[in-house]
Amino acid sequence: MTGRRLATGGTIDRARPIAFHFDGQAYRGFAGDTLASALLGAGVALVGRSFKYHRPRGILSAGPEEPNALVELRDGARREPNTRATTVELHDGLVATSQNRWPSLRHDVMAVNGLLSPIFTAGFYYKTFMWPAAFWEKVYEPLIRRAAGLGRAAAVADPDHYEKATAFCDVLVIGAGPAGLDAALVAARAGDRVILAEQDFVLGGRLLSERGRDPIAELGDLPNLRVMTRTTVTGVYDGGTYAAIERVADHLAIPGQHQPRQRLWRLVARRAVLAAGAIERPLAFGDNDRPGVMLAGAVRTYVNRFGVAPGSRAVVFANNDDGARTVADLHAAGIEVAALVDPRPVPSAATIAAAQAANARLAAGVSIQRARGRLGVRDVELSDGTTIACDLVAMSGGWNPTLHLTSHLGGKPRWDEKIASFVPGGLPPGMTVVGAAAGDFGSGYEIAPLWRVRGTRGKSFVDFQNDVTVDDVALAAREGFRAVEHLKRYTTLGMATDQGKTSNVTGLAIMAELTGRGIPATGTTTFRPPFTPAAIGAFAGHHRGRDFRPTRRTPMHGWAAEQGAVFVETGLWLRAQYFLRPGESDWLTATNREVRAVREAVGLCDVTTLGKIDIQGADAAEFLDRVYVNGWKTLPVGRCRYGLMLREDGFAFDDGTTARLGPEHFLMTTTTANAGTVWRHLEFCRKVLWPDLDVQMTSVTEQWAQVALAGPRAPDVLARLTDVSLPHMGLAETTIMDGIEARLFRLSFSGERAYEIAVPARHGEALVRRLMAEGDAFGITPYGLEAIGLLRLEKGHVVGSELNGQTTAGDLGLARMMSAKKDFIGRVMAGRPALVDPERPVLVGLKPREPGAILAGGAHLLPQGAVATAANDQGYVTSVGYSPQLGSWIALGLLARGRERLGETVRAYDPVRGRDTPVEVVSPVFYDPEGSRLHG
Amino acid sequence: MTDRFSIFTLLGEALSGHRGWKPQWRDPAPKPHYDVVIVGGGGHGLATAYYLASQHGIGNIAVVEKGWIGSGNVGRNTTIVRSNYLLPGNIPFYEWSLKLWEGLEQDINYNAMVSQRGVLNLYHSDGQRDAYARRGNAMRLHGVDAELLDRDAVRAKLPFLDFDNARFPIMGGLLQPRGGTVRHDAVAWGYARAADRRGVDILQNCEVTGIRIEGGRATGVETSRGFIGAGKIGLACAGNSGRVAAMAGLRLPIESHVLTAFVSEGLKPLIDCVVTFGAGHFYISQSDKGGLVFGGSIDGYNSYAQRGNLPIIEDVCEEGMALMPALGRLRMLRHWGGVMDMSMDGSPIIDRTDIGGLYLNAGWCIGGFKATPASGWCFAHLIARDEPHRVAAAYRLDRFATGRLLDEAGAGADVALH
Amino acid sequence: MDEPGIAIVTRDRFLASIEARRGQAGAVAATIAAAYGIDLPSAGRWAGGADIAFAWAGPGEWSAIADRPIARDLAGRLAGQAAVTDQSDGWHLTEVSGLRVRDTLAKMLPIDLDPAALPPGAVALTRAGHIDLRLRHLSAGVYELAVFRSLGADFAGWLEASAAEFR
Amino acid sequence: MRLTCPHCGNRGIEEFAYGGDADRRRPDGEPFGQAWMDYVYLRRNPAGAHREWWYHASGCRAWLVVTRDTTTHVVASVQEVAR
Repeated sequence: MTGRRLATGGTIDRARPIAFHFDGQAYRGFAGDTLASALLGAGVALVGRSFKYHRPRGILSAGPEEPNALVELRDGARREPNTRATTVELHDGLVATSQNRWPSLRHDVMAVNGLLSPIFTAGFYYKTFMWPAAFWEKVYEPLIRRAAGLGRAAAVADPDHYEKATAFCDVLVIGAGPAGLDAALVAARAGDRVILAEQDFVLGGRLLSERGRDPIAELGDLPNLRVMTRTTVTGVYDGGTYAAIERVADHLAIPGQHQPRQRLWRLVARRAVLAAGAIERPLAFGDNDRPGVMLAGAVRTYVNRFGVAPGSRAVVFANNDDGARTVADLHAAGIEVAALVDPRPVPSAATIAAAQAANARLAAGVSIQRARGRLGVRDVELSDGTTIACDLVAMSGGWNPTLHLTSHLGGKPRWDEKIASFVPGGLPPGMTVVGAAAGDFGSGYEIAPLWRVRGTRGKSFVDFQNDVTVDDVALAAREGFRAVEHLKRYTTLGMATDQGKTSNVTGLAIMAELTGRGIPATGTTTFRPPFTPAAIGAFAGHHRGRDFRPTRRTPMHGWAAEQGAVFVETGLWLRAQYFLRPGESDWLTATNREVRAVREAVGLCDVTTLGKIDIQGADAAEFLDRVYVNGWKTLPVGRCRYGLMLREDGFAFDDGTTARLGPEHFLMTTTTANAGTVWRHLEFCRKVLWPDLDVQMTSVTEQWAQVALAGPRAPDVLARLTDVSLPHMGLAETTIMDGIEARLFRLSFSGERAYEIAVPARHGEALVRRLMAEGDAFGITPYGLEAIGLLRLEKGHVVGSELNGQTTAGDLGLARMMSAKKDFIGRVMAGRPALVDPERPVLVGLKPREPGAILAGGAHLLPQGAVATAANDQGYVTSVGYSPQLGSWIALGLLARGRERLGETVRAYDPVRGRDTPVEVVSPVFYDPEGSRLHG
Repeated sequence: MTDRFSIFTLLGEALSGHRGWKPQWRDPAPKPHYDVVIVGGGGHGLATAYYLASQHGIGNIAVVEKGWIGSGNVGRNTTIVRSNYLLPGNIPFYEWSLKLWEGLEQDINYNAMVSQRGVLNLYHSDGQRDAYARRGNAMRLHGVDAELLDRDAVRAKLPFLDFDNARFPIMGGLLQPRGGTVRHDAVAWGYARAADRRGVDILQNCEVTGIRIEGGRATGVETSRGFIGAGKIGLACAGNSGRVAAMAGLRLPIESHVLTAFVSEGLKPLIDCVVTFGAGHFYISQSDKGGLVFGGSIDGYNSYAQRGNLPIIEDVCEEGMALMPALGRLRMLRHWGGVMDMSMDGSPIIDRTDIGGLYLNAGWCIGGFKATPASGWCFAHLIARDEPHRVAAAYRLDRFATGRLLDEAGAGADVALH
Repeated sequence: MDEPGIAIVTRDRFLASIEARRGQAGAVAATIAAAYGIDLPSAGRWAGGADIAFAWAGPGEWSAIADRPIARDLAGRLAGQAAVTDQSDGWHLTEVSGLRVRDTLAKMLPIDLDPAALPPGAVALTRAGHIDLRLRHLSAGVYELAVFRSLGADFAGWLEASAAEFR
Repeated sequence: MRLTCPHCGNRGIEEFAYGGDADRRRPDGEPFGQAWMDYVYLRRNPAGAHREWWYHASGCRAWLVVTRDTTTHVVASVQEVAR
């Protein structure tokens, strides 16, 4: 084929040439071109290779339905595989590369697959590659994988950024062709808020492609009409929600500063008007995939919109009056039309007239049997035995309404015999369909269906990209894959990147013909979002990398960073894991120092992240009684109590201390991890289960910064700030540091004398700085999560690794907390037999028999001397830590009948880490079991 | 006519224009009565029929399917197979399933492309590492392969994951090398063909509209193609279990939820194993055709609509980008929904019901595909012998009353958390 | 000077949450009206001025936003009628305005920002991405955004990124 | 999917948390039995109209009873749980 640029015509700007590269070769196009039109204008016909047989392929269409002309666009980290040349807006510096070929597009060694095509039929792989069995993963599969696929992913981080945005409207018009422009204007003039979304970079749709059509309607400057070009509506979702991708900067080599590459729009529309036009169908004849065989409508687009002659001598093959239009347009552009081939025995008057006017042979009642020429069409053989030389075949098998979006919510398209097409059936609520998308092809549209040319030689392609032929459809029929979904899945028809836009209906119709069932009985076409493939990055938007999820920082974050904190993600929070002092390089050294400081002097840590819920109301105590296993009505004002919650299914849920601030006022704390879940649970309890209770709840997690002060010298440090003295589990509301409101709690999870001090969050940093200054004389040391974990471990307090949703209160040694005097969430289900089974693993302490042996969480516990099999699995290690006090690794674990086995040696079996350690079963309280330090 | 698949029959057919292939399963008219009727022509139902015929010598079997076989979740899933479970009630079952996968092609003479490319679950915290160690050790105790990888090992294997700018840094992963993927549709077709060859009637476009119960015993199914009598009836219609069980007056500990799956455009080989993101629900692998197949969590509301909504679609893409920032420029080709039987502890049910002759196979949550062979094997065993198979003994309906739950996630009776 | 594309200012205000006790919403309204001369707003609205305002915060709930400490005063007046908690330190407040303010906010918020749907005087409880957020439309084109304090820096970064192209 | 909150108006479901079958009743104070199994584990799970709880988590924090068709996702009504 010898494509070339016409001297005049089209909407391109011949004054603005644009330089680009394809396969390393420099070319020139014009502003207003697509990559496809620029390639055709530059005489490039061979653009890609097919998926399975690696057949040479050119450009079939001029729109998003393109199955053949897929390229790798851009390079380096911005490489975009499988990009349709027909929708890429030409820009300066554009670089594109052909794909799925080696070593070059013209000489592709994988084309040998074409020779093996008698074997590589639909579904062939299900029938072979089974011998020998071990060869599948080692030999066959790697070969198939390498041969398959299309373009190459960049495999490095996408350097561009993306956004998501939301917009609302009364009417969303999808498509700015004649019908869409009309609909948008009517709605906007009626005062509706209108969004007009058009995938192309200019408005007009089919108007741009047809000669002699009115210029684009003037939309004017209506403030309530928002026009969004380069915006593809990709999906319909429930409640009038539409997804659209705006290609903000894809027409630039690199997005501008602060410019996203693409933007996902969530469009919320009361009504939608689908005006997406129609997509032309190819005809299935022999070797109909040769470069130079194009859709007739696309030929007109290239001629009329882009001023490109896609060939110099054309044969037009159409079963409808598109043939006549195409002949006329080619002729008008000065392109020779050798013949108009029309399978209808009696072509329409328009057809006859067009052929005559163009001086073209009219071959009526005749079909093209086969196109010849390897890298481009050379001639065509007709069913009447003649051969016609040509370098362009313009074919039209009729048109399919672009009804994809109508079926995204399950609407079933309906077969319309008159236009031999599916038309929209059930519609999404609020959607109407207009123009060609509704099957309105104009009053003159006549078609004589032709799904396949019979008696052809060569391959008659139905799905060009996936190399599915008429013979493949026949094979599927023969083997019983007759349901339309079986046909698709067995042959891969319609499963390629074009999602069958040019092939589904034809394939279905051929199946109907072969089985004699008729098209409606064979099935219907269904489509899934997105309408055209959409960049995954756009759906992520801003939320990637470190912005994947928001980061919560406590008011003391900056101070902790100054102190050498190494932070760790705990849910959305960043918390100090440990504090590296100069000269320290590992977490264990730092943690040991921090633990020792708490045990021997005083430590300080930030506990702001614990969930804090303010609970008030006449029934506040009753409410707590119902949500905690233990009782609250007897808790005096000014005191705290440890509480345990179960889920309604009887398993342990969360724990924490709750303080009574007043007769009808409590302050609950939850674990950091469960704060949100507990909040929602309590909201359910008070608003759904027991709306009669007078209970008010407010989260005060963010209002208060909270610091724990622990260690034998903690009272000394606290005394520098306040003269309030508290009993164990006491609480006081007071002021410190010149009038800052404060809440003091005497609580301990470390077994040391300990306090928690809460101040309004803005004062949090000042509080820690003051405490550090006052504590300096006592050796105050900041400690992090590792030390917190170890300190509580030494005291046998359970945390998330024990409260893992699979344990009961009894497992954790907390059964005695469960009040028998009241109902509470989870009480009844906790009594089920398996939850009170004495064989259940229960909480124990574990200590290696050999000093220095390392323990790790997740090791399983087996009886000593027993073989390592599931039958001997008796539990596992939940938490571990190194105790500098004991000079040993210690652990908590859940062990079957563990409480009866103190002193026994069991195996901590950890094959995934290559460890197997004898450990002694001990009390879970390793340190100061009498609790003397707490009160000392 | 060509029946058995071999390289010779394939070559022979290639030389004769593939004219000799015959339908992979017949399209018979329903008989008035079968010894066993399986409701549901999905993977589990077809596998059940095949194993009833091949392992228990039952010949007179029908599989009734309201649409086309494989139209449910066996044709909609993300093709992952694995046995990396935690609980002793689950591991032996899924391991048996993996063993059946390993021998499937030879057993049913159909290449379902069982590809043991490895399943890697990433961890992002110490706690998660220990939880995976617990799981891996449990697997090893059951004789299942499991390896705990550190960050460097993961990086060597998958250098394009986000190791340098991640909100939740990757610390390592639990690898099951024998896990992998299977060509999902081919599983349904392969079992159908193999069952058909043993005389099983596969009745497509045959929708069950009622279950006839006489004297406390199920005696047959009313269908869109008339009444079909049955000695025993097995329900294997996950997604619709609640709906079908209701025909027999049963209420189940199951909610139907929608799970969205995604595929990208075809690409040259990029990811050579299955990877799951530990800071979310995202998982991804690459099909032999080149598409990246991925998904995330369920939408989280009851649905039979086989389609999800934008928030989860966005969420899945966010998680995908967080794990693998090279995904940004790759394109989502299609997303679709499947209806999941979400059971109240996240584990399945293979059990008798209170109605004589009526058996239930349900509650597969988001993980039914990998279970297909063992589910069929064990359900066939239950139906044929009226006693649970050893590896499926925990999948009893009464576990909710006794509390012998199989709650791998520790999430309780909240399906959105499994 | 031309109105900027976008202007972002951080605000420090004194806040308190008010949740009426069961059946006491009317009494709370009466107390507030008597004490501050402001009618407690109905759903989706706020009332008052720069010195003190009350924003609807859910059924039976309001937030007080003031230029002086307010919680103690409110708690005293509403004793027995409502639970009052000081939230002055719990929130990060930002005021945004400018010609492109709605284009910026459309990138973050999933609600209809058209003045017809969300006029001055409106309150919206919603979310920005993964961050819960309370919006007040203060005066034409001027919005107050409140997010939890711990998320303030993160939110500010995203807001800045969203606004960058309009700077 | 969108829900029209009686307080906040029409909002996307990303603002809401699902609470499941709203026809369940907690058998407060009753001993273990069928009523508890019904409440905790058993579900009607209809294909069609479904009454279900939703929590407006990112909005007004009201618990709502939504009637929605599980086959089409069309929402018939949204009401606040009776207080």
